[in-house]
Amino acid sequence: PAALFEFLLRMGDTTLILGHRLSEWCGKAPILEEDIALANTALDLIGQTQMWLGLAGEVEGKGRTADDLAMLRDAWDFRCCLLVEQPNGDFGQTIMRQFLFDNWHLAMLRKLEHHADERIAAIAAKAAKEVTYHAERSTDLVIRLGDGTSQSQARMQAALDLLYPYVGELFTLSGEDLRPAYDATIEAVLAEATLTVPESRFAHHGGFSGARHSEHLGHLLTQMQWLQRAYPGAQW
Amino acid sequence: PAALFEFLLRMGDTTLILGHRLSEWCGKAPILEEDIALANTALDLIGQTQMWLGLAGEVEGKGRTADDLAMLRDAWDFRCCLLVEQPNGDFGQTIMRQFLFDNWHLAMLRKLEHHADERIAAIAAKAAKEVTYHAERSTDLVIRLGDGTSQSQARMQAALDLLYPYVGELFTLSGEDLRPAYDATIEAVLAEATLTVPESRFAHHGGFSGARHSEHLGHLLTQMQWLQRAYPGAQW
Amino acid sequence: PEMLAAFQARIDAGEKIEPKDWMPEGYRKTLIRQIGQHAHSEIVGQLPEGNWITRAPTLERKAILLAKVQDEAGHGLYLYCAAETLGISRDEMTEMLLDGRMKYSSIFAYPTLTWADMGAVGWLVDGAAIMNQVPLQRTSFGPYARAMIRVCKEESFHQRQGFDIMMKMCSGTPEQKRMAQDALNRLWFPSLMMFGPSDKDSVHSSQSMSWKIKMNSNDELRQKFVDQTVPQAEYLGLTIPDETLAWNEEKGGYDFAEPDWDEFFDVLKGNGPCSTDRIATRKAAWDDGAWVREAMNAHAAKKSTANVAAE
Amino acid sequence: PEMLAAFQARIDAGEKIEPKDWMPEGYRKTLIRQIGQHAHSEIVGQLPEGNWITRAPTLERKAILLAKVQDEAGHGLYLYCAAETLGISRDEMTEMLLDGRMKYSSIFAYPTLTWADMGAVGWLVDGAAIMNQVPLQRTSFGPYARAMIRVCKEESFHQRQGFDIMMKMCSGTPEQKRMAQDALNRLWFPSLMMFGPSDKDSVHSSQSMSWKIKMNSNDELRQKFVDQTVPQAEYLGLTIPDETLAWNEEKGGYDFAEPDWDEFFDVLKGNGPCSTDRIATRKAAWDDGAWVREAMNAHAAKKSTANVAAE
Repeated sequence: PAALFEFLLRMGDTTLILGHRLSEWCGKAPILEEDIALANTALDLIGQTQMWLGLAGEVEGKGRTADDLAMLRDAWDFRCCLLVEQPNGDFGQTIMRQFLFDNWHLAMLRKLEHHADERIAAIAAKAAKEVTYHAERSTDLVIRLGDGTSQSQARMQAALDLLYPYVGELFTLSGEDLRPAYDATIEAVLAEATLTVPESRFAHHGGFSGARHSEHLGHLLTQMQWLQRAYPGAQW
Repeated sequence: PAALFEFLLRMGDTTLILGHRLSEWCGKAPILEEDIALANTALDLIGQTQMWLGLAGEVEGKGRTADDLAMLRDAWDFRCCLLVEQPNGDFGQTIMRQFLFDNWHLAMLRKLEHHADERIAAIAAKAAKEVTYHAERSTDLVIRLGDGTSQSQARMQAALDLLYPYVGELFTLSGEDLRPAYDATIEAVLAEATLTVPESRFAHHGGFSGARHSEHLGHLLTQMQWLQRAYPGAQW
Repeated sequence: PEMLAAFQARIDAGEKIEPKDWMPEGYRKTLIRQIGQHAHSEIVGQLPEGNWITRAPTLERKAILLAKVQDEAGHGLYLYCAAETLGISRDEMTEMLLDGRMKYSSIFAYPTLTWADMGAVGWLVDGAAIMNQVPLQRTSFGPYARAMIRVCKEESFHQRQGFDIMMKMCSGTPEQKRMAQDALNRLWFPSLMMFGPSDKDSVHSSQSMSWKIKMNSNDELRQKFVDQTVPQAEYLGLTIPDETLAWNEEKGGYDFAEPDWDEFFDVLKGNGPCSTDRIATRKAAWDDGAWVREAMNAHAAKKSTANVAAE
Repeated sequence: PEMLAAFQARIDAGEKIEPKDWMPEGYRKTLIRQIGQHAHSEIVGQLPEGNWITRAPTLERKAILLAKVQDEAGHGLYLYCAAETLGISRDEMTEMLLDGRMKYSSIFAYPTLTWADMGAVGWLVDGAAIMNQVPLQRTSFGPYARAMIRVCKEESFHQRQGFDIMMKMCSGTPEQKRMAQDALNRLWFPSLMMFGPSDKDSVHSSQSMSWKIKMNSNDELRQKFVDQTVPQAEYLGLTIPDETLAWNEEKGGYDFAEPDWDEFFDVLKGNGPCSTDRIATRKAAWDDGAWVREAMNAHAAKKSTANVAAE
């Protein structure tokens, strides 16, 4: 159960932090339709967080709710991957992060749909439907922005170079067996987007294990947890 | 004593928040010497905060320390003026905020040196020495950046236009009698800096009274108060 | 003049005017101004609530707030589309917002300072908005009326959510209750301002009313809002920050203090507490996003060229 | 070769080399690299601590941290000045840092994740730095030696402040103690890396030692650091994250595990956990500040023209 609890935190913290990051865009996207789409993705991810962390609290058996887990742990107890902690940057960076994540996320959920634990399989099945749409959308945007203007191409390549070192960590959770299909998928898309996959497979680690998060996570938590920290025990 | 407490909060919260804002620059100033100077000013302001809020806690008589007041009040209980809550913006905006503030601050402290309450007079006398230097420095920089390149002139004028509506509030604390000398001083400097004082005297209010702070203050507090909120009662 | 009379007759008969129908220039212009301003209000209105999304106290509250802000963006979209049928593009309207030629509702120039503001905005601001918008479902311009029908359905949901937050706060800790009262204190008069200036100072009114672009007078709606809201405040155990507030048996409504109209006109001039920040935020979003819009256009052009070549 | 011999003789005699003295190109180059890297480390080193200035738990701690970071900027200044006497400008060195031609200490590519890191950085990182720097007060190049004297005085003060934070944490709540242990776990091996690779893998070493630019071998200093730090950790009640750590009576020092040198070389290649962020932050500061530097130059030029005209 400790290992299961950790696993559920890894899933739930990852959707939580990415959902939070996307929600930072509110009212600031380049196009109104994108504002709506980003909010929609954030909403899905927050919903998935409620399921993952809800189950985590259940499995832990200490009476902690999803909200307790989200709002009352310090950074080092979080188990999100480093990729989702990375700041939004420009719109291209946000979309590239989403693209790299969505394609892994979808593969991971499809694998989890067959999990022996029915509760996990059920959450995965529900989430996979939403994430199918996320992946379609981020794929489409990566192609349009990569194969757009020379400026947009340069921005998307910079985003890819910046974020690619955070991809390797994802497969420490899902298993390396998902990697070849992932690579094939994203390489095809990136080629269509006229972008070049970095040669180095160097990967940062420390998010899923909690051993070494980025400095960004702590700053994010100061906002996210503010009210619960400032008014302990209040009902909202 | 309630009025005295409020007064001391106005002074101490103002130096606290401005000191905090300046500390956000750490390691990011355009020139190494400016990094040092900004840190130095921040340090002076934090020191003054310890004195003002320390005395506020004493006057209140409920056993609250300067740290309690700084770290455990929510935004609405703060009494800093709106000017110091404004974000740093670019270096020019930070310097313009400092210039507009320092010149009022110095005049205010010189008035307080003659205050009937010896404790206030003593703090003011000590602070005035430091602030004399702050005002000299920000005045010098406003002139050099205003009367620099056309780009720097435009940036400084934009900063002045943005921040000038927060000047009026300062004199609700110090008394309008300080305004003519202040106007004469800053107008001379701004003229030398080839900058134009906005025509409108419109002034925002709500900081010193606490009735309506800016949205920026709450965000600043999420960072500033984080550790004390997350680990209540711990000694650091 | 004959066309004008025929046009007025159609309106008087309760017919809807559609984009391709003939209409007087003044009707078109007034509608563009009004619908555009309404659309901008939805968009700028995302910001004061967006300010608390990252600080929402629970996952549930964060989700509800996200959904609400998303709805507002959707309303903006419907309304821009309605305005576009009158021959102005969304981009043009955006430029006009950013350079000050078009306005947005004065309420969104006020800051949201505590979580209780998320309740108060839903309760008071959406409440006032609904009061304004429900009659507009019967407005004479078809696309606008149909947009309002969709908007109103969602707005009343938002208002209930806002009231629900207020209830939680008012039945919570003393700090929460104080937060709720503080929110009401700050937002009461700005909410009353949402109905526009007093009838005696209101320009544009009579022509708009005969065109059925405006369905009720400002003071009429304001009175209705006060009469609806005061009992709700009592139910919450909150005090309306107006010492003169009193039930007037004779008129069957409350007497209440006028907002500070000088403040209102200051806000309209761009001197609201957050006016500069709101426009700066939207301008930054627009400017920073220029490369995205350009890239999408460039990509679409490449694809259509490729398609033509392939044919 | 005669000049070279005479130069070496001066060094062997303990004389200081001054900027105007003749010196071999290799001596100059090595010094520029070393002093520049040291200066850059002070500047980049502001960032991991700056990361917590806005979250310092008390006013006193905030003031101490601000003063410390300010000192580091000051050290950067002394060191850039020392390097400038060798014929390279501060701006050139800055450009070289930003485009990767010059390095900074690997330790600053690691993140600071809790307040305890402010203690651990002072205790371990400043501790290791002093261990490196104290001997450099006797280095052969005059300006460098004099800069190191000033730097060392302040660094030992910083180390005490860091240890003081650790003491507070270790005698605090269980969470605080856990925080302190976590900081030690993360920063122990990166601190050992600060002395550079194992002697057998260290390039540049022997020539630098005969020139008295480098005074001790990497492994020598590392051993000294471990021997000093282990009892301090015991005093704090913390566990060094090295199961192999053991007192070796024979050598009169501790046996300890080597850091992961692959990780070290990754960091040098720019793959440290924060490498990209650190350089991006410094580059943004530099680029965003260009207009300020230009304006100051333009203003100075105007003034000097005006002065000439007035003469």
